[in-house]
Amino acid sequence: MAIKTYLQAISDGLREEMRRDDRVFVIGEDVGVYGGAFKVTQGFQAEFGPWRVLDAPLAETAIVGACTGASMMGLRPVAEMQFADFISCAWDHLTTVAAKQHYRTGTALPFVVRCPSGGGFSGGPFHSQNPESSFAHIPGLKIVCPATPEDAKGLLVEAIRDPNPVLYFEHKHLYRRIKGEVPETDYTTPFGQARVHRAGSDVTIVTWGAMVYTAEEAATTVAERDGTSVEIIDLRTIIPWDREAVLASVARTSRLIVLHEDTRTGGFGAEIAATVAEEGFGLLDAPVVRVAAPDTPVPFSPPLEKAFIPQVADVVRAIERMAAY
Amino acid sequence: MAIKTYLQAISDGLREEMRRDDRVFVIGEDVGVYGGAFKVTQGFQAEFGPWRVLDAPLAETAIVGACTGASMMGLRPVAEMQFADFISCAWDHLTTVAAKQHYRTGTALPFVVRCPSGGGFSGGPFHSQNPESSFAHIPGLKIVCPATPEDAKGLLVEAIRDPNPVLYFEHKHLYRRIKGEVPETDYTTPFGQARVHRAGSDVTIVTWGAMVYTAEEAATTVAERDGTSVEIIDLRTIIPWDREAVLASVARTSRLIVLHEDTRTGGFGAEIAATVAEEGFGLLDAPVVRVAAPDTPVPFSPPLEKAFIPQVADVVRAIERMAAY
Amino acid sequence: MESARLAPASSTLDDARAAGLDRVDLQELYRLMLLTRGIEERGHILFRQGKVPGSFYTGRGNEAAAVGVGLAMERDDVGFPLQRDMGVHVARGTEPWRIFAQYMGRVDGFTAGRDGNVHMADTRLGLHAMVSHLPANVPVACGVALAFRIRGEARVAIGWSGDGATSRSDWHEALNFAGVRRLPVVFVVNNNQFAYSTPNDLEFATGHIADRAAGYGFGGVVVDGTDVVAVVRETRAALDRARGGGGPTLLELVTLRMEGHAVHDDAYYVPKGLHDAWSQRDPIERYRAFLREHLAQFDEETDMQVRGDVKAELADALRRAEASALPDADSILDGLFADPGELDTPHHR
Amino acid sequence: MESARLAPASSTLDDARAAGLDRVDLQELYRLMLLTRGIEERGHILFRQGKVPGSFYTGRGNEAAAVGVGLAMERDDVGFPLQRDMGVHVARGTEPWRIFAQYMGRVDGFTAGRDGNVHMADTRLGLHAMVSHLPANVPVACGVALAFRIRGEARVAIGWSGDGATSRSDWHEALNFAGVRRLPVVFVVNNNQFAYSTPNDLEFATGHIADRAAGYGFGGVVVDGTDVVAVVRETRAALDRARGGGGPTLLELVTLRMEGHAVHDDAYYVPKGLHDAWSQRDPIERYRAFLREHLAQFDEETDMQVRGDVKAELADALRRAEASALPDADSILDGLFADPGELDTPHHR
Ligand SMILES: Cc1ncc(C[n+]2csc(CCOP(=O)(O)OP(=O)(O)O)c2C)c(N)n1
Ligand SMILES: Cc1ncc(C[n+]2csc(CCOP(=O)(O)OP(=O)(O)O)c2C)c(N)n1
Ligand SMILES: [Mg+2]
Ligand SMILES: [Mg+2]
Repeated sequence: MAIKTYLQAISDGLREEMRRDDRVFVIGEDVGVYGGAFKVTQGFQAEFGPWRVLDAPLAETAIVGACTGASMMGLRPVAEMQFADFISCAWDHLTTVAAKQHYRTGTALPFVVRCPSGGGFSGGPFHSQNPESSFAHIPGLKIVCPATPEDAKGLLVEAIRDPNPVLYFEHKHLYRRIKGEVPETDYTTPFGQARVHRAGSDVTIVTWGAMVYTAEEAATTVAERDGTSVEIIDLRTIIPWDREAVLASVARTSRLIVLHEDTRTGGFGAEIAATVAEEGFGLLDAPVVRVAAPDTPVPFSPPLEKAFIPQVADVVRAIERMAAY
Repeated sequence: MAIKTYLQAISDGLREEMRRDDRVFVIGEDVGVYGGAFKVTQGFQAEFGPWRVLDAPLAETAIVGACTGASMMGLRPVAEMQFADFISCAWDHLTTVAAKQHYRTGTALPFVVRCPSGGGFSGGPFHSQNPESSFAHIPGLKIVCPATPEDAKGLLVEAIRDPNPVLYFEHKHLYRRIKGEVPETDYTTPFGQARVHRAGSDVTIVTWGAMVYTAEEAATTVAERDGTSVEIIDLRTIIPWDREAVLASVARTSRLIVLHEDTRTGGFGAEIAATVAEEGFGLLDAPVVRVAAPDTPVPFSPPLEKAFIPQVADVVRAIERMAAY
Repeated sequence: MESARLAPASSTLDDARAAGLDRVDLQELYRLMLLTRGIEERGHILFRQGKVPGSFYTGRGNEAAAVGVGLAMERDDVGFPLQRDMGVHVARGTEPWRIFAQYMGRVDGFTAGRDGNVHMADTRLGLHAMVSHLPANVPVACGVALAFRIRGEARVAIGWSGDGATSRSDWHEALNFAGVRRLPVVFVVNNNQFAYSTPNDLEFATGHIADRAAGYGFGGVVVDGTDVVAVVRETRAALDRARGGGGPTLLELVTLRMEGHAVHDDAYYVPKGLHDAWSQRDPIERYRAFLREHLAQFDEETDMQVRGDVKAELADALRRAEASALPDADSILDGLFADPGELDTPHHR
Repeated sequence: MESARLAPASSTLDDARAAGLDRVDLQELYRLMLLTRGIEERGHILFRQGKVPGSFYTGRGNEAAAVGVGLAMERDDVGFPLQRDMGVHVARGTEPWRIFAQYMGRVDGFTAGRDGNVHMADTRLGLHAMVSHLPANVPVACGVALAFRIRGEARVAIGWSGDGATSRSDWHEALNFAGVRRLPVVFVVNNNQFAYSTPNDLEFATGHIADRAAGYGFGGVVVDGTDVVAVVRETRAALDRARGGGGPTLLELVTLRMEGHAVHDDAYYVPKGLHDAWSQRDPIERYRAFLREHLAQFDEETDMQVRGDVKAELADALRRAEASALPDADSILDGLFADPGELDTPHHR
């Protein structure tokens, strides 16, 4: 195994799948000559040519609509949104056409939309969002949020091979900051199977994406401070999500924190909390606590952005409150 | 007070507000000569002229974008979506521009989008949806879902006078089926104050829109069958929502059912259940139960649509299960 | 500024031959238009009998436009017809009994009761079901064309919209993308002069919708949509151009919507004079007169024969459809997602 | 098919007079362009000093296009400039120190740190802040124009987009709506030949973007965006037309983006020859030469004086901006919703 950045793992996964399967092609704004705003597809056009690495006009519905059509014909398109925020421009297409197609007509749509998401670098209200919760409410879409380089690659390959529309949220703040071992083999990471990022016995934190590392720091802090043992469950995929793993962990810890970077009201954390409150009622010794961003747009200025994105200290406070319950 | 249909109450509220305030105007597809697909604006163009009752091209972003611009200039636009389902075509505008405008720039946008929503008459996957939950996750939008003629009028007038973008979901299945007393006076129904539709002591049902009547039938059924006393809280507005009223009711009944017509996963019911599980943990004698549509598009054929939309029997079963806990 | 080409009318057998239509084709066009109208008329009766849930839409007046394009398509072409385009389904060989089953929400409808109305298609025939949100499938048609281009196949995709739908976002993004990439796609606009109650002059401000094609870098053609031979000719020309690498064409087929938007709408807002004028141009009557005048073999008897056959076919189809079951409530969750095994099926060609 | 009018260049004082520009205006245009470039150059320095969070965008090469339109606007007109349009803010009188405060996310920036970059406007000057999603404010500009039309005011709205942004949905819906209703709106397209790395020929397939205006029922004009006098002249003509009830105009201002898309981008994909050619047409250099040649009062000394004043103003603005505080974390929830009292404020005119 080699040590790779999260970004490199995504790029490698995509390139390898394009080599393996000539039905796979890439479409997006500036993905060709420029190699993508974050350089995930750097060098791809030289290798695969301009018709497998297409620079599209600035038109997200044209891009995702093209994925729907091309996948209907048996190709395996992978679209790139320049930032996840711009997927709002393809909301109607994704929720109206793509999500409902198989249920209505039985036609499979094997395509992936890659969405560089998340904040942490003063991207402001339009370059920092985590739109996964909005889509998670729409039946018919699969939603993937890898946290580690290994998963980033394995889940991307799985997404490309899945016969359904998959939204793949890659967190920009992990791109170059997070490195890890990535198998050289052709492997996939199955959907709907959470990963125990850290085992523990006192409190469970369920999270995904960049917040896995925030949870980890918080867990280390409380472990060192007073020996509280935190279990971190990285969901890896939001739709489907691994409720069994979550309930099993809560059965051991009796305490649950749900942590996400997206805003609180109506975020996917509500679904997890509601499910555990419903199906794990007898397991809980304390109320489920959600730690999430406040209900505002993502502010630009550093003090505000810091107040927006859940911080290690916020999670530590939640753990302490919970342990004291 | 006069007895009016829900539809008449909406139409009257709009007409009266247009008479009172010449800044109010209506824009939408077929709202002028035709009086709207459901005839809410019938006769309006004759009274107010073609520039206060505008037939727009088939272009939802042009329509809602025009509301944003005209409201910036101090007018009070009221847009009509022909069906709530088509608001997906204005998703980007509403969530990107309108919802974030005041927080970012301090510019108030006093406009309303009327959305005829809901199923029950084989409208199929594109004419039956309840999109309120999707928008409820986006900070900056207010969301209204009246259940009675009195509220339909009072909340519409309140929405028009509110200085923010308000999505007003009027349930099509209530249009002509539900009649009730409507004050003749100039009144408004405040946002964020739930209404006790039926008082009770054993189980609380929190719901809104057409499901209020489904809950009512279920409550009558169990009251007659074995004397179970159900309290029905009609939220009236989803953003803001009246958490105090819900918690107060749960404090009395110790049991909560959240009922909505929209699909279950990530629906607004999850937010309510999560909030009560968090803030009302000690109040509950049984887990919160959500009764909602299954996670599929809204099917067309009657047996499937019936299996989709929560039925009285589904609510009765939930009450019984809960009472037996 | 007007930039679209106005297609000439067809009036002689030579015109038909120029469109590549032989005698058999010419008679087949007639049968297909009759069958199209017959399906919708019977569907309407079913609706009034309470057997069709929801609402009901027809394409009366659009039979020539729809059948003409449907017939012009090659076997491996792929299309996304709309609410007025029953004739496309019929021309491609869709079985009428399954259309009735679709109307009634039965398991043998193309969506097995999941969707209604003409939100249907037999994917094996290279057609895909419409969605309500107009014109959401036009970008999809471009994606289909892109697949053909990537694989180097001599196939063409066809994306439909109404006059009203051309005001929407998706239409623009699709046409622009297709123009930039010179994709093998033909854009058909059924301009029936109204979008629900909204007339053309409140929808667009140019002379013809087809004038817009110039702004996307390809040609626009305005065709009389009641002239089936002209529709076939212009569609074939556009398909040939696309197939040969010449890029897209925008075909505007002008008709009048001869009934309300849907069954509940009496279309009082359509000026009576306009309606009367277009009644004189009923595509089927017009075509029958053409055949009677020019096609020796097509006499009164043949006409009666074709009509009788269509009638019998429809009666049979209705019987078969009514025997189809309603879907089982327990199946509601089935098929939200595709299974891996479903890929590489015929419609994934 | 090309339908847009190609605007003639300006080269003499008569041209300037025809554009309604007197000697004072002519000198003011120069100052505004210098100020515009100066703000962006200093912003870039602040960025390199680590004082500007996030990224940084400039409009180098677009100064004439932006200042020209900004100056042509009447006091009560309303505009929605974009990422290359610092000159519009400057021409309308935006205070430079608040722009620096905006860059640095300080409380005195126009968004008080809620948004960054040139996502800002002084609403009291009839300008509104851009959003990233392009060109989402073009339909909003139409709504502003609709308000003017409903109230019968002699005001015009201006909606901007880049060449790339014209590919998007919102642009089409807005232009179509404006054409149908003949709204008092002018659409400015900054065609700087690239959308990030994507060149014009991968964005649209017509000769000029302005050719599309014909399909929306109004006129399109192509203007050299480095020729500030021509920009003023054509903008005034378009504003007058809109103000007089003549409906919209599409103004395509052609430039080259002279820096990368943002600071991290070295724009290696722009052909060197192209870049060199447009370097010869730097709008400020070009205009200085024009003034030196034609405006007697504008001598070396005047030039030095203007430059000196601009420099001093910017130094002062920087000092003032740096003294502005960062926002308080506790204010994060403030102002998500408007309170009733906030209506009927000046920008609601
Ligand atoms: C995006 C969208 N908005 C609104 C509607 C509601 N609606 C259904 S058909 C129709 C009119 C369509 O007009 P046109 O495109 O001319 O097609 P026609 O029905 O005349 O064939 C409208 C407004 C819709 N289907 N889709
Ligand atoms: C809807 C949308 N998609 C993607 C982006 C990312 N993006 C930012 S600027 C840009 C290029 C814009 O090109 P153009 O419109 O020509 O403006 P320019 O930057 O050249 O002035 C892109 C793709 C965006 N801002 N909005
Ligand atoms: Mg029409
Ligand atoms: Mg550009």
